[in-house]
Amino acid sequence: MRELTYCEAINEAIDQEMARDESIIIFGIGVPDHKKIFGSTVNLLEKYGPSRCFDTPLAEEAMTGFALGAALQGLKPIHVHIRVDFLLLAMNQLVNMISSYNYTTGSHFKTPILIRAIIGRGWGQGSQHSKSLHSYFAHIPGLKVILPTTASDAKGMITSAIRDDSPVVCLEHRWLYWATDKVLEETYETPIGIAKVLREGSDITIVGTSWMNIEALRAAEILFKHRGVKAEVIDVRSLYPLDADSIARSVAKTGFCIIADNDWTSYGAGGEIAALTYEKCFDSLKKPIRRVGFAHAPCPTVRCLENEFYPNAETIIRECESILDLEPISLSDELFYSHERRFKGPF
Amino acid sequence: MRELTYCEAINEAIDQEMARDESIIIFGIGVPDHKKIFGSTVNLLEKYGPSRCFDTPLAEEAMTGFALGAALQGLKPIHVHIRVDFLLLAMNQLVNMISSYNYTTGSHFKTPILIRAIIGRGWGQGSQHSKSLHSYFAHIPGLKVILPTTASDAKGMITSAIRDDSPVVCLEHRWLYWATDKVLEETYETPIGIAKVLREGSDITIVGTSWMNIEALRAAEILFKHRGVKAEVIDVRSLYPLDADSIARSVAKTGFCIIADNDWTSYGAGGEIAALTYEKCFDSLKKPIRRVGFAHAPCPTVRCLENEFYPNAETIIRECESILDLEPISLSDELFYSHERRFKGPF
Amino acid sequence: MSMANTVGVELYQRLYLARKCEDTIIKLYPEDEMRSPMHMSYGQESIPAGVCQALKSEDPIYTTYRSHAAYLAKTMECRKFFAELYGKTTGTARGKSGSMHLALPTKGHYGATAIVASNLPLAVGTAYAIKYRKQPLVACAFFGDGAMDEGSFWESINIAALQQVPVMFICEDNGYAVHTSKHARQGFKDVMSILKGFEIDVYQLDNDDPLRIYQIASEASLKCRKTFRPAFLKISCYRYLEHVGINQDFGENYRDKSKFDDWQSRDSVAIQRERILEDGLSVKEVESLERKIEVEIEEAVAAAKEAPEPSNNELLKGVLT
Amino acid sequence: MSMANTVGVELYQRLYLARKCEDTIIKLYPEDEMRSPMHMSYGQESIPAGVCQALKSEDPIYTTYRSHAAYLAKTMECRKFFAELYGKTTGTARGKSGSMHLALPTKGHYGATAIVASNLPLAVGTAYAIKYRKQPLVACAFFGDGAMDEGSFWESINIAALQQVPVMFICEDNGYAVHTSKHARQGFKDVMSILKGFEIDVYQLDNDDPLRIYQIASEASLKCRKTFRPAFLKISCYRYLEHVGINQDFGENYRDKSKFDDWQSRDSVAIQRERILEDGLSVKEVESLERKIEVEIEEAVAAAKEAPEPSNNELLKGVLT
Ligand SMILES: Cc1ncc(C[n+]2csc(CCOP(=O)(O)OP(=O)(O)O)c2C)c(N)n1
Ligand SMILES: Cc1ncc(C[n+]2csc(CCOP(=O)(O)OP(=O)(O)O)c2C)c(N)n1
Ligand SMILES: [Mg+2]
Ligand SMILES: [Mg+2]
Repeated sequence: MRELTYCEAINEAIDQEMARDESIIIFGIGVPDHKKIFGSTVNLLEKYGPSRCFDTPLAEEAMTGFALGAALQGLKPIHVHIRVDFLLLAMNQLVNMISSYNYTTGSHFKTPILIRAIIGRGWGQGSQHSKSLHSYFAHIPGLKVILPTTASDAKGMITSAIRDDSPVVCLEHRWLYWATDKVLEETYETPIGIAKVLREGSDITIVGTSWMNIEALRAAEILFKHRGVKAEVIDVRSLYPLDADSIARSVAKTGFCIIADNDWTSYGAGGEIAALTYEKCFDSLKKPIRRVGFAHAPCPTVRCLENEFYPNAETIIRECESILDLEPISLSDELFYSHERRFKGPF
Repeated sequence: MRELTYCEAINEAIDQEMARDESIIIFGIGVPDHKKIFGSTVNLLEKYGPSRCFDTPLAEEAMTGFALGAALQGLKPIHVHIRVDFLLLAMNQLVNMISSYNYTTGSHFKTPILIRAIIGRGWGQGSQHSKSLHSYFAHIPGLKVILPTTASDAKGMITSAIRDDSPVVCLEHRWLYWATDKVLEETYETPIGIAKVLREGSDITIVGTSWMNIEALRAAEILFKHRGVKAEVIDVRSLYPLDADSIARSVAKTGFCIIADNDWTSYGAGGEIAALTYEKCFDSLKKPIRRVGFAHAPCPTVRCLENEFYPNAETIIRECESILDLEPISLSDELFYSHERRFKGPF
Repeated sequence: MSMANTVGVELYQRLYLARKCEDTIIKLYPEDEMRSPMHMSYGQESIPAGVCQALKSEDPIYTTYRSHAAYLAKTMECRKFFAELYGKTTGTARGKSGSMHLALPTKGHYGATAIVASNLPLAVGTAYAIKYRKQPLVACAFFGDGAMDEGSFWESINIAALQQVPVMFICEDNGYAVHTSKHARQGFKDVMSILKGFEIDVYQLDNDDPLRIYQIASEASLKCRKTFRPAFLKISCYRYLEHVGINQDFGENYRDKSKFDDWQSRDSVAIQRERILEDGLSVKEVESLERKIEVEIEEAVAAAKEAPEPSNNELLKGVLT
Repeated sequence: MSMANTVGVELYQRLYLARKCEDTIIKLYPEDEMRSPMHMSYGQESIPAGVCQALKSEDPIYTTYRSHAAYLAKTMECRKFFAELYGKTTGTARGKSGSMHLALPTKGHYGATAIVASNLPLAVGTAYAIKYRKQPLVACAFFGDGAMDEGSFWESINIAALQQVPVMFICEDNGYAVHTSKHARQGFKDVMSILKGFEIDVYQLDNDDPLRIYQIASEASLKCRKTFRPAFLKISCYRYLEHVGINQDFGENYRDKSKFDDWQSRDSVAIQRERILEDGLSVKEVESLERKIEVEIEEAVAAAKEAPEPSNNELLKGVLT
């Protein structure tokens, strides 16, 4: 099977859907320009023309309401934000309007809206270009929230999201854009709401969101190499609906759990996942769950502080060691991912 | 000691602080009009004049940035929102700007901003006038978040918040406005970040936020009367900083815990409190923590569905019975709070 | 009846339906069975009546929480309306919307919104879809003068003007946002001179004569359908009652009762009644169509009171589409 | 030197400092030690230079992520500047701000912001405080043409106009938001005709002659201080380099190289150099003040490279005030 990058997979999903369904439109600041949202919107303007693929004024709030209004008249809008931070300008439309519009007006409508936003770590981007915010979206009844990690999931889940009659927020980590994976050529749906075991194991469960799955996989590799520890890595993939059962099944087996969330820990998604997992695995958990996430600070810009701010495979390894009472592995010979040393897949 | 309502206590705190410190200004839509934000801003215009107490255009985003700009020039702004839902229009200023402004620009400034927002249940208000959103604010490094429940806390915590050099979001439940409590006449600070035991008990811990404390107290009363169960009710009062230790101390004693949060449960503040409590009380918890909160739906308007949507003392009682393996109490003779049957205190 | 005559009569029917429905609300509200905050249209009926008279039934409209007159004028039905106010399964949203989120898409009513200025961008998006799908429609957003304070208002005007889509913005300018006069909120003297700078057509009317409103809206919608150039109508009006609730509030000093007297002396419902009488309808004919509306309302209220409340499992239905 | 002369020279110093600092960034960026996204002011220096020349040092300004020229023109210092770009403890924010959040309140620089249009309301709030505290200051917000798309822009203008506070809005109109021309974003032909409708004074300049900018900003700030009436300045300019980064990007076809050639032929730094020579400074004098600035920059860079990085415990410092 061919390999595609995550970015190519996103583009292919959108392209195939737009070819299939004329009611799909895609827009956002920079969507049709030559940079093409890091490449994820290439060819769309060329193939589908400016009435289906267009740029917008800088007006996040109104363009989000625009998406809702277009959906109510039968279109399927895809609204793209090159950074999720800009969605903070559109929270009113997203939370007060889109999430509940159909419910409060009597379920006469469909609201097939896909909001794509890029998250994560750039390169000294600082506090206004580095948020994740997935817990914000997941908290609101009426919204679905997905965070695909692999290219094949990106294609399948975005296809599902476009076809979904509910609004879906899709968060795409910038550092995943280069990651490759085997991706089917034909169109397919990956159901939203099912977690995925990225690596099987029996000793400890690491639950990851988005980029943190990559760090978790690297941690699992090193843990196995040095200590023979078999970590199971589970990608939640979708925060709402959340597949808490799959996580619980794993934790029931391993007895230990680390949640590695690509966000601030405090009042983040990890709290929900932890609470549900404790509930479902009350008797099988041998130690308290550990949560790994961003430091409780705005994201600073200088590299040395950025490295302190972001957790990585090492952070996860140290938590595993601590929870499993292992001697610390010497990591000086191990390589970790960085902006310069990218994860490129394949999975 | 005199009794004041919650509303009067808020007003007194602000009034005394404004008398003391000329750099305090208060503004917001309707702040100086004759309704006076449900009475909480009475006399301020009259005493301090229109340059310190003023109405604003409907422009939540810009007026929030305005507050930051005024703070950077030495004022201490209090910005009032008659419903927290309107703050969704100001999330960019709050999250991208206010929370991190001082940190990212090098800690040269102070940002003593108080944002007051009223939450909660009106009377058939529906989905756009009934949110809580405290988990949103608590998630962001740089913001403090308080939810006073009693009138004496309202006065003391708002006084502390006004004097605090960090931005503070204060959420005031509409149904608490009539509740009375003994309140000191002189000015005083109630430290932010310390939970408060509202009722002592040894059998089960009920952790409440805002209005849910009132429901918890009523539940505790009934549980004791019918089953002799001694429930300890802990008011978190402040979500950030969170006094997880006090909660843990109680749970270590009782072995059982219910978290009653005035919000949607899923990805809400209860998840964080639960996760921390599990961590700290891993060995003493005898059963999984139960979380009580809003149903996972937008808030409907008709009373019968509203009653389904909101948890109350009965919900808490049923959870307690279930967790403690008690026979269900017949509640047909018990009275519960409603819009018509208000809780009026005293505490 | 002549064409002009038909229009006049229909206009009056819309006005009378709205006025009488609200009279009924005022009468029955104290029973405490309609448990929904009511932002009354009372006194402002002629804007939605005149505009909806100019629209086709399928033209989508978006309104605010001050929803009654626009709902009634657009749909010309009041059974689902009262059922919703009573929170019954036969209501527009089976009790989930109350007064503030009324909608009836089959009649082109796409919903009411309680966050000020939040419906303007929806109308723009709908207009985009209309143009894209080559439908012969125009989308319409009703909002108060308060909406002009919000950034979303300006973003929406700009986007509509940029895209040249068939949308009509209808500003119901009653001069107040809750109790705050526009002079305490607006950093300009004349918004029309500002709006003229956008690539839209602007229309203004300083009274609320329903026929004039109908005429302006007809002209505007005709042009808007044809050219896709957005239209902006600012029409003055006066709210007779308090911001929310069924009472007058002239004791509160934030506005002058004399202004009310002035507006009431040229009450639009009364004016339109006069006009159709002048147009040749007999008093009997007018009374008969009034009676018909009153009967409809009585029946709607009776049916609403009888209808079942939603069952508890309705709560979680429709959260996802 | 005459007064006019002093102004001309100072103006040139601001321009030259900005230009040379960015030349230095261009030279050293490939070393990969300044790890911060750079939105270069290159070509647009004259707006901040001219405006800051007209301001007092204590007048608070707010800028965007395209921060360099405004920072340098306002503070006339580059040691903390380079230290921040290098992420060192001696920087304006000890490595926490990078290029996009520069601030130096002691010189009236209140911060740069990376969310478009988010700094306008801050300037209005600061102006309110200035008026309230009876300070002889004027607050100033710099922003691009892209900011005019945002609702926050209009809310801010309206609030400032309503409150009549001493604020100056400076629009650096380079015609593009990233790669999107204003014609693809604006639903109007002439924003000035729109803005005139607000209770503010508007000024426009269709070139970026630094002296003209200084003159306009002087007039505007004088009036603004005296009357509290807000001022809006829209000044045309041209970004020489790509939106972010140190390279040109004329190969990308979203803008015409000929326009660049045109602007560069009347480059504001060069023009101002000519002007002070005409004003009577000798080539030697000019070169000597240029050399002085170059040395400052060299020393600043050397010092920045030498300075220590923040220690890890810096991360959690200052999260709460
Ligand atoms: C964004 C927002 N801010 C504040 C409110 C509170 N509020 C409800 S109605 C209203 C006044 C709106 O005035 P206007 O738009 O003129 O409409 P009118 O009530 O006069 O018909 C306000 C401020 C709100 N609903 N939404
Ligand atoms: C609210 C917001 N939306 C989108 C962006 C992404 N973005 C960064 S700079 C920019 C263009 C801004 O253009 P302009 O205001 O004209 O400033 P210029 O870069 O031309 O100086 C955009 C869209 C942002 N930073 N903030
Ligand atoms: Mg009004
Ligand atoms: Mg620009």
